[in-house]
Amino acid sequence: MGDTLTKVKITTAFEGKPNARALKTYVDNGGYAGLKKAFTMQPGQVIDEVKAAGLRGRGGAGFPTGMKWSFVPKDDKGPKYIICNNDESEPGTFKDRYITECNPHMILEGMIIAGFAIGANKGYIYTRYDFFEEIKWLETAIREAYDAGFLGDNILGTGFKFHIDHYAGAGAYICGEETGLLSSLEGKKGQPKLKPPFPAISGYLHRPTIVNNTETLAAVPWIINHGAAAHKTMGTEKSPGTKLFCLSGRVKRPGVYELPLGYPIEKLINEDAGGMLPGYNIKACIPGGSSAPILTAEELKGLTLDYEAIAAKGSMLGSGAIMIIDDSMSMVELLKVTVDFYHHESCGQCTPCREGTGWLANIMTGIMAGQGKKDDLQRMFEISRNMEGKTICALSDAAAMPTKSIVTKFGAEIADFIERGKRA
Amino acid sequence: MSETVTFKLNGKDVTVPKGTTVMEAARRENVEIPHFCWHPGLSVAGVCRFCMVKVEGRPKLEIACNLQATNGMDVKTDTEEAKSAHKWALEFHLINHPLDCPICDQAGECGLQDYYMSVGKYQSQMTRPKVLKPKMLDVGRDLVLDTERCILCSRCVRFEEEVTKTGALGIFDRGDRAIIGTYPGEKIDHNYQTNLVDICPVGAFTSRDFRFKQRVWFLKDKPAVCPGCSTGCSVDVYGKPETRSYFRLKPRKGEANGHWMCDKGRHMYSHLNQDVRLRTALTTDAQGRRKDTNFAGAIEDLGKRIAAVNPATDVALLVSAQHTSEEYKSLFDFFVGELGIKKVFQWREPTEKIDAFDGLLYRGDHNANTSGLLSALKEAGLAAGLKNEFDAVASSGAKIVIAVTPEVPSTFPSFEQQLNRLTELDFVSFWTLAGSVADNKKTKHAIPMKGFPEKKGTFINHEGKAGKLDSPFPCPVADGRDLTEIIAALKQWRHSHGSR
Amino acid sequence: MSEHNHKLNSNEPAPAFTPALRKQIESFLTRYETKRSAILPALHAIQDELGWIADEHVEILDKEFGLHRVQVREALTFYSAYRQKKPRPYHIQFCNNIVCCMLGANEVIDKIKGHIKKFEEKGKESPFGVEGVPCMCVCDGAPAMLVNKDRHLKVTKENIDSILEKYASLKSGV
Amino acid sequence: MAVVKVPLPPIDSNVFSAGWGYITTIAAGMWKTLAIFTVQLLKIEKTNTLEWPEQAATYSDRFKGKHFLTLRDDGEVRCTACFLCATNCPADCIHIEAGNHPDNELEKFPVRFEIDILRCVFCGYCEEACPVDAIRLGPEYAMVGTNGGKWVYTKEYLAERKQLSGGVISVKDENEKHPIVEAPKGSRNAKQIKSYARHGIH
Repeated sequence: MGDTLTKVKITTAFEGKPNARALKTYVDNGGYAGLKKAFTMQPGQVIDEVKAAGLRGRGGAGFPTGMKWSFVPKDDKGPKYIICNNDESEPGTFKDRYITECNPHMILEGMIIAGFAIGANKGYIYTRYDFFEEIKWLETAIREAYDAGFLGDNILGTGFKFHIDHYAGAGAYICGEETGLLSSLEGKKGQPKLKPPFPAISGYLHRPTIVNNTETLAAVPWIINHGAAAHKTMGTEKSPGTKLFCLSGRVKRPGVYELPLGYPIEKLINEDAGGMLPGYNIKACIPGGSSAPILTAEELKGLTLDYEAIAAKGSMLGSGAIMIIDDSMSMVELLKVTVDFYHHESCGQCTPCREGTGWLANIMTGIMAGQGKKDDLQRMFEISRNMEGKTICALSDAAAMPTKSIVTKFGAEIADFIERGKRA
Repeated sequence: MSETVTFKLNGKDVTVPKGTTVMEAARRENVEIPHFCWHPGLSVAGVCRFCMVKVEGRPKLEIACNLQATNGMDVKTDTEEAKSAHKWALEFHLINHPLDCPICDQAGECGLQDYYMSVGKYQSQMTRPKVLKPKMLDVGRDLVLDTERCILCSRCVRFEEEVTKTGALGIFDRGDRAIIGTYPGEKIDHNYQTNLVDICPVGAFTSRDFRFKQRVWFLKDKPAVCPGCSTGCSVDVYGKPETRSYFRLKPRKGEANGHWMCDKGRHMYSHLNQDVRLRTALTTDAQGRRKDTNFAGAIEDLGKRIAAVNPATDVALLVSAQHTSEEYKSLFDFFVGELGIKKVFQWREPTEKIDAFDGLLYRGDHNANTSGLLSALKEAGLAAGLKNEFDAVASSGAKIVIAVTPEVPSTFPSFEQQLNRLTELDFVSFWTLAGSVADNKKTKHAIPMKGFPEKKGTFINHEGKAGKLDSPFPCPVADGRDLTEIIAALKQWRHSHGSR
Repeated sequence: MSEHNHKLNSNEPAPAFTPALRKQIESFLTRYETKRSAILPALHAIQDELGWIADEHVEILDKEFGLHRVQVREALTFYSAYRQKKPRPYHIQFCNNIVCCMLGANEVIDKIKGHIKKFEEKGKESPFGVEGVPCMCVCDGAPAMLVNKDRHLKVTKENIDSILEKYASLKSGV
Repeated sequence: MAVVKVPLPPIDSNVFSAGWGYITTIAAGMWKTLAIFTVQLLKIEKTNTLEWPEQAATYSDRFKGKHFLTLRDDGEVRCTACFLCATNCPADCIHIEAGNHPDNELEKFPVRFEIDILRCVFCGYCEEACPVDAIRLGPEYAMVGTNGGKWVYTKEYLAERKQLSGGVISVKDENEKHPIVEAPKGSRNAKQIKSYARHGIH
C-alpha cells in the first residue's frame, strides 16, 4: 500500500492549532481557496471533479457524492437546497462534532462549493441540539463568513448567492437519515419520506435537495483545491481519500483518527491508539457505529478499514465508529442496549420497524428479567431477518443487522444467560 | 389515456396508463395485493409495508403502492419471498393488537381478520406482554377511538389533512408508543367524521351510531343513492332483511361522491325502521271515525272520494322532491294527464338554502330528486318553480289534497308544523313513510309508502346526473307501496268502478 | 429510558412567556421557508427560557403564532429533547449507550439515583433529576453526561460525587 | 340414526285359533304382569324405573342440558355479547341485544340475552363458539312448563343458577384460559388489565 497510507489531514487539518476555529486561521492556512478555485470552474466541472475524486458519502451508506450531486435537475430554475447533515447520532460516532470543533469554516466552504455545483442558493446545517458549544461555534463561523463576504447575495463579487442557516434537531436518531432530516427541517416529525422521489429531485419542501454528511462536505474544499488526482492517491482504489475513524472503548487513546481508507485496523488499535488498557482484551468490535454487524476478535485479524474489506467480512464501515468491546462487557447487555436504542429511536412509521424493534426490546427485557425462553434467540433472529429491507429507511436494517450478528456470533453466551436466568 | 406502459403482473401482460402504480394496476386486474395504508382516495403513505411485491431483477421486494409500472417490468405477487413478506408484515401488525374481536364492531369486515385468513402466519411467536394504550376515547360526535387496535396506517390522519383539511388528527409520540389522536380535550367536529370509521382498516375507529347494534355478518348490503341532499352520493344500505331492519349507510365509490359521504347522509336509514314508520293505511268513515285499514281499503276510500268530485278542479297535489323520476312520471301521467288536475304544488322546506354547499359533498337542497321533479313537472306542462307552496294549497279551494310527503322527515325541520297545517284542510290523503302522520289525531287518510332502498328508480342530482336505485330490500311495512304502485291501484279501482 | 424526576412537579403551573421569548419566536416564523419549520426552534426557545413545555404553551403557539396545535404537539411528543414536565434545577442526561454502558454508566446512574433517594428520604426535593439518554456522540470521553447544558466526560463512580457536590453547592442559596 | 326394528308377533294359527285365542293371550299377559309385580314388590329383582322426581336421574358427564351463563368474580355475566353463539346456532334460538357497559373499560355487554328453549336442539355449538366461556350447557334435563310457561329464558334466569357454574365440561377458570398479563408500570389500572385479559389473548 505504501504511499496510499500517508496520513494526510483533510478534514482534521486544523486539529490542535491555536485559535483553530477562527476565520483568520482558516484563511491563513489556505481556507476558502477551494471555493475561489471552484468559482473559476463551471458547476458541471465541479461535480465532475468530485466524481473523479471518488469521494463517497461519509455518513454511513458510502454513496458516491459526485453522483448524488449530478442527480439534481440542471434546468430546474426554482430553489434548491444544500443540507449539511450534522445530526450526528449513530452510537459510537463523534467525528462531525470533531470537525466542527476543528474548524467549522471547512463545512461552510464545502457547502458553498456544493451549492455552486448544483445551483442552490440556500443551505442549512442541521445539528443535534445537545451540541450546545458546537452550535455556538457554527453560528460564529457563519457570522464571520457573512462578514468576510464568503456568504451573501454576491459572494466574492462573482454574483453567486448563497445563504446558510443553522437548524437544531431535537433528539431523534432518525433525523440523521436524510429524508427524516428533511421532514424535521420542515418542522414535522422526523419521519423519513417515501422514496422515490429521491431528495435530489424532490426533497426539502419538494424541491431538489442534496443532503451530505458534515465529513463529506468538509472534504470537498480539499478535493477542489488539490484536484481529484491527489485525492485518488490516498486510500484504496474503490474507497479513495481519508476517513475519520472514531475509536472508542478501553483503548489507551480513544479519539478521532483521520486515516486513509484501507488502513489496517490492528495497526490503528495497537499503534495509533496505543493498544488496550492493561487487563482488558478485545472480545469483539463494532466497526461502523452500532448499526454495523459485530465482528469477533478473530475477524479483525488482517482487516483493513475500507468499505469493501469490511463488507467482505459481513459488516460495514458505516460512519467509521469503531467500538472496541472488551471482555468486561456481557453480550446480553450489549444486545439489550442495542435493541433498546433502536426501540427508543424507531420513528414508528413503518410497521416492521415499529413493531419489530419493540418486539426485540420486549424479548430482551424478558431475558434480562430471567423470563427468557429457549427459542428466544431463534425468534430474535427470525424477527430481525424479516425486518430487514422492508421499510422506508434503513433504521429497521440498522436494528436487525447487529441483532442478527450478535445472536449468531455470541449466541452461546446469551443462551447460557437465558438458561441460568441471570447475568452470565 | 395518452401514454401507456405494458408490464407483466404474475406472468400476464397488463397495459395501463403511464404513471399508474402497480397497486392500481393490480386492482384493475383483480389481483389481490394485501394492503392497509393505501387507499384509492388518499395520498400514498407506504408505511404498512404489507403490499410487498417481487420485481424480477431487483434485489429487494418493493411496495406496490409506490411502485410505478414501467415498460417491461416483471412483477410477481405470489413468489415465496413475497408471501413470506406478507405473512410477517401481518404478524408485525398483530403482535400488539389486542385481538378483542369479540367486542369489536369491525369484526367481520376487518382487514386484519381478512388478511389473517388469506395470508396469515397462523403460528404466532409473540410470547411477551403487549403494549397497552388508551381505549374508548371520545374523539367526536360519532367516533370512538381505540388506540390499542390501531395499526398506525395513518389513513385517518391523511383524510383529515387531505380531504377535510382540518388536520385534527395527529400521531403523537414515536416508535411503538405512537398513538393516534386529536389534540387533548378536542374533538373532531365536521360533517365527514364517519368516513374515518370506513377507512380505518381495523376497529380503531368505530361509529357511535352503529356501535354494538349488530354484527356485520348478519347484514346485507345493497347499492342505492343517498336521499339526503341533491349531491346524490352512491351508497350501500346495510340492513337485516330477516328482521326488516336497517342499520347504516356507507359510501360506495361513485362519480358524485368519490369515496366519501357526509354524516348527515349516514342517518338516512333511521326513518326506514318500523318503529318510526307509518305501518298501516288509515281511513276515516262518514261518522268521522278513523280506522286502520289495508292498502286496498285505503285505495277504495280514496277512489270513492275522487269519484265524488270533479277532479280537475277539486283535487290538488302537493309533491315533495324526494321520490324517483319514474314515480313522478306515473303520478303526473295519471293526475295531470288523465284527471286533468292543474293544482300541483310543491312541498319544500321554507328555510332551505338551495345553493348552499360545504365545498365537499353536502348541499343545501335536501332533496335527492329536485331536478327529476322539475323535469317531470315540465313534461306534464306545469310551471316549475322552486318554492314552498303550502299557502297556495290552502287557498286553492281543493276538496281533496293528495300530499306526497318528503320521505325523510329529518331533512325538513318544519315537517310536523306543515303536517299540522295540512290536517286543518278538508281532506288530505297523506302518502308517506312518517309514523308521525298517524300519530296526528286529525289525519283522515294515509297510505304508507316504500323508502328509497325498497324501490327501483332514478334520482337526478344537482348536476343532472342519474343515480339508480335498482336492488330493493323487502319493505318492512306490509302495505308499503311506491307512487307507481299506488297510482296503478287507483287506476285499477277506477277502472273496475266504471269511471275513467 | 428511565425517568426519575417527574413525580413532584406534575401539577406545576405553566410559566408565562416573557416578551423576549415572544420576540424570539416571532423571528423564527419568518426565518425559514415555511412557518411550520419554526415549530422546533420555538419549542427549543420555550424550553431554554422556561425549562419545560406545557400544554398551555402549545396553545399559545397556536393562538398567537399560528402554528397548528396538532402539528406542534406531534413534534413535542416525537422528539425526546422536549420535556413536558418541569425538570429539577439540575437535569442530568446520562448516556447509557454501548460504550458508556461498557465503561460503567449504569453504575454511575445508580449512584446518582441513590443520591436523589437520600434527599427524598429526608423529605426534601433533590436538586437533581436523572434520565438515561441515547448516545451523545462523545464516546471518546465515555461515560458522558449532560447537566443542563454542561457536558461532563469520563464520569465515573469515583468522581460523580464531587461533580454533584459542586452543583449542589451552587444551588444551596436557592 | 339407528332404527330399532320391532319384530312382528308370530302368527300362531293352530293352537289358540278362532274365538278363544284372545282370552288365553290376556291371561298369559296378566300372569306375566303379576309375576313381575310380585318380584318387584318383594324386591327380588332390582327395578329399572326411577321414582322421579323424588329420585334424581343421573346422566353422563357430557350431557348437554339446559343452558346457563357463567359469571365473573364481580357477579356479572361473563358474556361480552360477541354474537358468536347466535351466529353458530343452527336453530336460531339465541337472541342477544348488546349495549355499552356503564363501566367504560368493559365496553360491551349483553343488555338482553335470550334463548328460545323450544327452538333449541341442544347441539352445544353455542358452548363451542364462545370465546370467553360464558355459556355452557348444564346437567339440568328437566324443562317443564305449561302453555303459559316462560319458554324464552332471559339473561337473568340463565345467569342465576350459580350452583351450576364450574360446569361439567369447561372446568377451566378464567385466569387459566385468559392469563392475566403483567402491565408495564403505570400504564393502566388492574381493572383495565382484567378487561384486557378477558377479551383475550389466545
